[in-house]
Amino acid sequence: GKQESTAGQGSGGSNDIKIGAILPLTGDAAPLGDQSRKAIQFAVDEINAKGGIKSMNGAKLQVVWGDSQGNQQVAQSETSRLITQEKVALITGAYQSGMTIPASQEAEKQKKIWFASVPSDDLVTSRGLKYVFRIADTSSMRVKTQIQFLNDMKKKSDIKSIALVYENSSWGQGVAKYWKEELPKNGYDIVLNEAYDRKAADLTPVVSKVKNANPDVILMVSYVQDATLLAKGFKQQQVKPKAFISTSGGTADPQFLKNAGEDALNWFDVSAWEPDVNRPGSKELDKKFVEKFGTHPSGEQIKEYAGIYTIADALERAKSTDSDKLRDALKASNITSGPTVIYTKTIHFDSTQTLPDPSLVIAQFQKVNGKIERVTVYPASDARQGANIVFPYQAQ
Amino acid sequence: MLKVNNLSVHYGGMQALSGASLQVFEGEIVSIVGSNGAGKSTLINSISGMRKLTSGSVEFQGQDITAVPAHERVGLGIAQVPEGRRLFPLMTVKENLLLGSTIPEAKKHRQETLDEIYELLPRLKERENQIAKTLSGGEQQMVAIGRALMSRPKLLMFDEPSLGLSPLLVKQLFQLIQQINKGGITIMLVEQNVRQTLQIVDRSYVLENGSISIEGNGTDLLNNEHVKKAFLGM
Amino acid sequence: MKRFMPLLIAALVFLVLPVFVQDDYILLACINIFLFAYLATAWNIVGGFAGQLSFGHSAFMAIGGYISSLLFIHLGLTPWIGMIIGGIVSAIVAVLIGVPTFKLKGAYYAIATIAFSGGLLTILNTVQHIGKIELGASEGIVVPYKSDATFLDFQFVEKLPYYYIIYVFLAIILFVSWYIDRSKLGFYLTALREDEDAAKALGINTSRVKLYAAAISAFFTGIGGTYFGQLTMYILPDTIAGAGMSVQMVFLSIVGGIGTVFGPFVGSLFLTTIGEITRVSLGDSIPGLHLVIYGTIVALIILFCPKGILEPLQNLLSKRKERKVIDGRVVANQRSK
Amino acid sequence: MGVLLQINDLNKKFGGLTVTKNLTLSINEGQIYGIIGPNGAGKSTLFNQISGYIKPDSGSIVYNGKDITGKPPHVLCHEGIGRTFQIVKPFGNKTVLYNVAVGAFARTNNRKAALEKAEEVIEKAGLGSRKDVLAKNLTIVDRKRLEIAKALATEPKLLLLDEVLAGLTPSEVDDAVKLIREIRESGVTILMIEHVMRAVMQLCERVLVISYGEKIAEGTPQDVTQDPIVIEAYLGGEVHA
Amino acid sequence: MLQAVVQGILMGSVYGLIALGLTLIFGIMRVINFGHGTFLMMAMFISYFGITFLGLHPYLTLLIVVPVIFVIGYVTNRWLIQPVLNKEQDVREPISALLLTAAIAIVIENGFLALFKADYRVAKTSFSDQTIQLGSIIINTPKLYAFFLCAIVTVLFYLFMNRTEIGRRIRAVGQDRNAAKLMGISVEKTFSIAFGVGMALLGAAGVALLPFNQLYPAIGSLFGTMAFVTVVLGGLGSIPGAIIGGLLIGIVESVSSLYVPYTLSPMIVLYGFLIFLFIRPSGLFGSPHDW
Ligand SMILES: Nc1ncnc2c1ncn2[C@@H]1O[C@H](COP(=O)(O)OP(=O)(O)OP(=O)(O)O)[C@@H](O)[C@H]1O
Ligand SMILES: Nc1ncnc2c1ncn2[C@@H]1O[C@H](COP(=O)(O)OP(=O)(O)OP(=O)(O)O)[C@@H](O)[C@H]1O
Ligand SMILES: [Mg+2]
Ligand SMILES: [Mg+2]
Repeated sequence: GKQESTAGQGSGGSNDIKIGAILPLTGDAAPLGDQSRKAIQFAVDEINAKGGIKSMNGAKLQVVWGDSQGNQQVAQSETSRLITQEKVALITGAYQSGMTIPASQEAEKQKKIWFASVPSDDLVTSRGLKYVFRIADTSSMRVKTQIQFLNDMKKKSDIKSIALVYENSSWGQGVAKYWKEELPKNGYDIVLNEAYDRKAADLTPVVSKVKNANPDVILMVSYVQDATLLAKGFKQQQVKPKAFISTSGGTADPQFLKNAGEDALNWFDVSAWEPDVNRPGSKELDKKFVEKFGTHPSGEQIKEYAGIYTIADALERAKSTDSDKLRDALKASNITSGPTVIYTKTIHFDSTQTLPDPSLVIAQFQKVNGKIERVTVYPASDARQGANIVFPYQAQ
Repeated sequence: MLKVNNLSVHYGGMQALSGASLQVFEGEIVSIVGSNGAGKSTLINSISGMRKLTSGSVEFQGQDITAVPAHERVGLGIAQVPEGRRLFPLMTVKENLLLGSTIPEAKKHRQETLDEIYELLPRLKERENQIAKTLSGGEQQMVAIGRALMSRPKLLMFDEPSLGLSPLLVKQLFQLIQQINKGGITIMLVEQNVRQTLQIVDRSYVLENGSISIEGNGTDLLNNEHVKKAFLGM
Repeated sequence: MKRFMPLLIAALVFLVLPVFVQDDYILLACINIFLFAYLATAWNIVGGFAGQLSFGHSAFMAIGGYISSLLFIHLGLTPWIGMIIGGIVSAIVAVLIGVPTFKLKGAYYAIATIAFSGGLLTILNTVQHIGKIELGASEGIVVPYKSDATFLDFQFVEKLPYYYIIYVFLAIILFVSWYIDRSKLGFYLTALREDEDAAKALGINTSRVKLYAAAISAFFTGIGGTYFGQLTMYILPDTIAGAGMSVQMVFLSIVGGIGTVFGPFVGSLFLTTIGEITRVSLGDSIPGLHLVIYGTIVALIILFCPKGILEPLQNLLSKRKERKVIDGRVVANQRSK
Repeated sequence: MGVLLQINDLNKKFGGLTVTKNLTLSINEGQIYGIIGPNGAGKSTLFNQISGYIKPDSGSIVYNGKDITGKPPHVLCHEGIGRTFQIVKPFGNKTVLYNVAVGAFARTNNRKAALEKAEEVIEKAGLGSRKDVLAKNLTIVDRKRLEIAKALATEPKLLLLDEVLAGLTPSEVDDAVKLIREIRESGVTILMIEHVMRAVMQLCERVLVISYGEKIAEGTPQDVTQDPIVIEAYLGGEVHA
Repeated sequence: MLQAVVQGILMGSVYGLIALGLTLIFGIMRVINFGHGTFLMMAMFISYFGITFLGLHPYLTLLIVVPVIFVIGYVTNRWLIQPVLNKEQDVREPISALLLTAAIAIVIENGFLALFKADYRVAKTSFSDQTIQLGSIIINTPKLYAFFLCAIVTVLFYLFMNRTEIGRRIRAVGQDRNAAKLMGISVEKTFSIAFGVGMALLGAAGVALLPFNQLYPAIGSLFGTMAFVTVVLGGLGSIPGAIIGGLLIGIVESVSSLYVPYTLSPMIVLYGFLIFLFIRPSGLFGSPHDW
């Protein structure tokens, strides 16, 4: 016999609703996990300050953290612990798709909601699990946006040959899979298909290969440290295609801007959100973030932030922490106002329980007042006012 | 000069020495004879500090050195030419010799001692830059002796120096030992080559089953019935 | 039989534990302890008994896990059989690697095994498919979740079946290990570990005996890979073939008592529990702190009992001194039979 | 009685060092055959070649009518060649019984049979009271006995003994001599390296003297010890009665 | 191709320097230091703090890094590893010491994580992004500097080992520790010095790496495995082996990536190494009788 956790207000006189959050808090993805942790806590604090879940007597949200250590077994064990020991109402996480896939399966077995705010691997929601929801933009969505962008740019200067450079974990490979499917359909030639280990100490060989392939466009997927190595490498080896286009993640990380911003001048990056994006509430949130943490939030942080608001919205409507009620509430989500519009116009879920149409944008690393910034340049509706697309690529 | 009291040593559970006692006076050549495995090396190693004692004590020049670690005993003037020579195989002859004088006192006189040794053993000077492991057995033995002398010891202990040497070399070796002794260094000699040893020593101890069974001067022992039977094959 | 009392008690306690503890997390924690005890015990057959320090055993887990899962996905073959096939392939691979590598000694062998498993990991992380068979490269393979799974599918909603399966696996490997230890093979392994030359003189074909040990060890490790795959339902190269997995097996064995039958089990019981406790109690405070404490505990164990905790533990249990000093002569205490 | 071991023109060099040179010898079944010679003469190296630890550079070793040159030690053990090591090699962390049982397993796969056999051999070797002692805790005498017992447990036809008497007191030597005789009585041919001349004189029917890897004399112990070359090279240059 | 070879040599020299410390410690103490990568991380952190807080030139931080990490190494050996070694005195390759270094590594790595967070840090230097063009080859300046630094340190280390009293003592202890004791050399102290020197070499490698590498607590694992492979390839305990092994691995890694995806180049290095090992089980310069 297993105990179904009952509604939050019933348990132990405490009025708190426990939300489990599993993240890579140690191990080599720890910097990313730490950022998510900040964003989640930030959103939770905001919601609690505004009075918690009103339909549940103002119940406060309380996050219970689990460290996946970037290890699937630990992620799974933490899931089990959060559910049975901590009796959390639902779980969010686990940043990395590789951890999310097995951990959410564990949650599914125990009939707990797994709410994925960041994991982008299509597998997360394509397995037909009943209790897994996602608001993250998936790899296929990002690829679509990138190709749309390419098609538009082609009008300015012809683009034919493309080099794919991506890190070799499930994330990079997932994206590459769609590139390889979609690019040829759209009339592009893949002239180089280069995967690398993101932990490699040195990426000069990759850079050299790209240089030899001499593509019109370089498409990339990378984490922070490898993105930094690539940016420096391309600049040093004077690789000059018509465009560098990255796929968020590492390049969207504030640390990348800090460590390699100069080198990545005029690179493009697809992302879910930018500090300067033309959406209501966005500037204000950005300001609060900078005040609190000293850095702009990353797209991933915004997704975590929006994720918590989506969860709160569902709790509000479900008036319960019962998994099935929550699931119904989540399925019925249709949020078009409030903080989540910072991320996307409407939060709703399709039949696979994933957000079908996140508002993706393309930002470009540009120099503004002598400082490198990510400037949203595409699509025009979201673009920063007065921003211009620099294309084809110009080195400094 | 050296006083060993009631020494016992164990290896794991096996007792190698049980209550051995002996004395060495300044300027003497004293030998320890005994069969294979009698505990001769163990005795020497206990004196030089290489072996932990189970019980007993070692005094050197009136000072109890039982607790002094091996590398510090060198500084007190105890040197050893170990069984099997134990040269530093990948180093040159000269480096091996220099390593003999790492203690501050010896280091001061390093060049001087080195010259003396080269004079005593001219062969070493010739081979100064040869790698030790490529030397012949006899040459290696000379390096081992030279190296021990480099620390300017007061007491020099030899553990089976004749092992693996041709009869001719053995004869020369024994002359060398006597020569070193004349230079004022007290000698303790462990040998299986009982007959020749007993001919050059002042006094000798017989070690059997981990303790001293007989003590006496060289010629006395040569004529001792037990010694004759056990070690001289008569 | 007195020596086996603690073991029997432990076996009984764990057998009935789920009756009292119905918490899935605790069961999962126990499953992890058992799984690692199982893996470490399997490792110990070659790493401990034969004294060949392998740092690449995760390779065999990967082989076992991949093979059974692929057979399940593509041919619908039950993992129970796939597991045996995976184990056999692991054993064959172990022999193939063993032939050249057992010539290597000490640290050379250790690093060679690191290189072998590191290379395999790279391949698994890179190869998308072999022919039509999807390997998924670093995305790994998802063991398809069947809502109508039966026992034959080796997947369960509840943790309880997993618990008893690994309980039985562990019992089997402990028995095998115990049996080997007292059989001819065990005598031969001990002999060659203590002195290879002397072993040869007694008619021991040392290279063949080492290969036997390697094959047995790899066979069971491969089966462990299948179990792991079925438990997590997801085979991710970095986890199943990663260095962390291999190192863990070595760690647990050394901490428990390398080369002993029950050392690896005790090691896992102790260390996996500590790992779990430190993570749970400190995991959400300062990131990394729990591992600092875990590492410190391991370091302390080594400092105070370099031979592992099994021996002092046994002494504690039997309250007997290993040796008695009689008449100044140390004589080994005779074991009471 | 036939020839059990025939060695023809054996040569072995280590780098520049010749350790076995043109060595020829033959040993009859049931003999006790001794090998003597100065330290480093190459006696143990010869054993290592016979028992398969070292491959000779040239020459042949014929045992029981079969050419066994270059065969590995474990095969030779099963062929019936047992050996001891000059530097004893006990399995230190195991009991005497365990040590000997390892040897007994050469002829059986059954644990019980092996242990029984081991007990029997241990008794014979005079280690009966020590069978549950860890090998590393044995005295030197017992270690030598253990070395013999391990070899005996493999049921050899030819037993190679490398200085098993070294380090024994005269009375212990006498015991050991008796043991070796018993072993021979039970039908084992013995080839022994020994420095203890007293035992060599008592035991051996024939003796081979080698120096620098070369045969310098062969014959009965009496003949050999009278040989001036042997006295010069081995016995120390000083002839004694 | 040429470009790849040059790049390989530049990276390889750093691998070599890292391996040098490892091989020294192994050669002298017979301890496989599983914490090697972690100590490298520590050295890089010290250098990083020297640059950011004291405003030092990156290469000037050597003056801090080398002595500090030497002391850390010395103390680690003296108080942690040595006691374990003493307990396992007659063991040839003390396995519990190996485990101990691994445990120490876990503590240090996660201690740094707890103290300094997991952030990626880059030491911004004036020359970080400069390049030098030689014909068709473009070289990143800090890598070139790193190469020279490695070369200089290697030469200094060689002289230290062969021309100084201390170096001679270290070698003596490595070749025969008991004989060394009889020469009046304290083996414990010499071990500690050797460990410290090994760490100091690593410190130099860390300083060389920092200007073109990012720094985070887990970076050690990145260099750890390669360092082991390098050391064994060169022959355990062999100093020239470490350097040549490092260069070889650097070149193979770099050149092979011209022909296979870069992800597979570690596989080529590792399996190439294995095949090499089957042919020459003692590595490039290891003596076959030693192991
Ligand atoms: N490190 C050791 N471990 C265990 N036993 C040892 C060790 N060293 C010596 N022994 C044993 O202790 C006893 C005494 O040994 P020791 O070396 O002192 O004898 P010895 O008289 O010098 O003999 P030899 O003439 O062979 O040199 C021998 O039985 C020997 O086997
Ligand atoms: N593996 C080897 N490599 C190089 N030289 C060796 C090897 N084995 C033995 N030797 C050398 O060969 C020579 C003969 O050694 P061996 O052990 O056969 O002598 P021995 O006659 O048994 O001497 P002892 O009476 O001292 O045991 C010695 O000089 C020895 O150093
Ligand atoms: Mg001796
Ligand atoms: Mg010999």
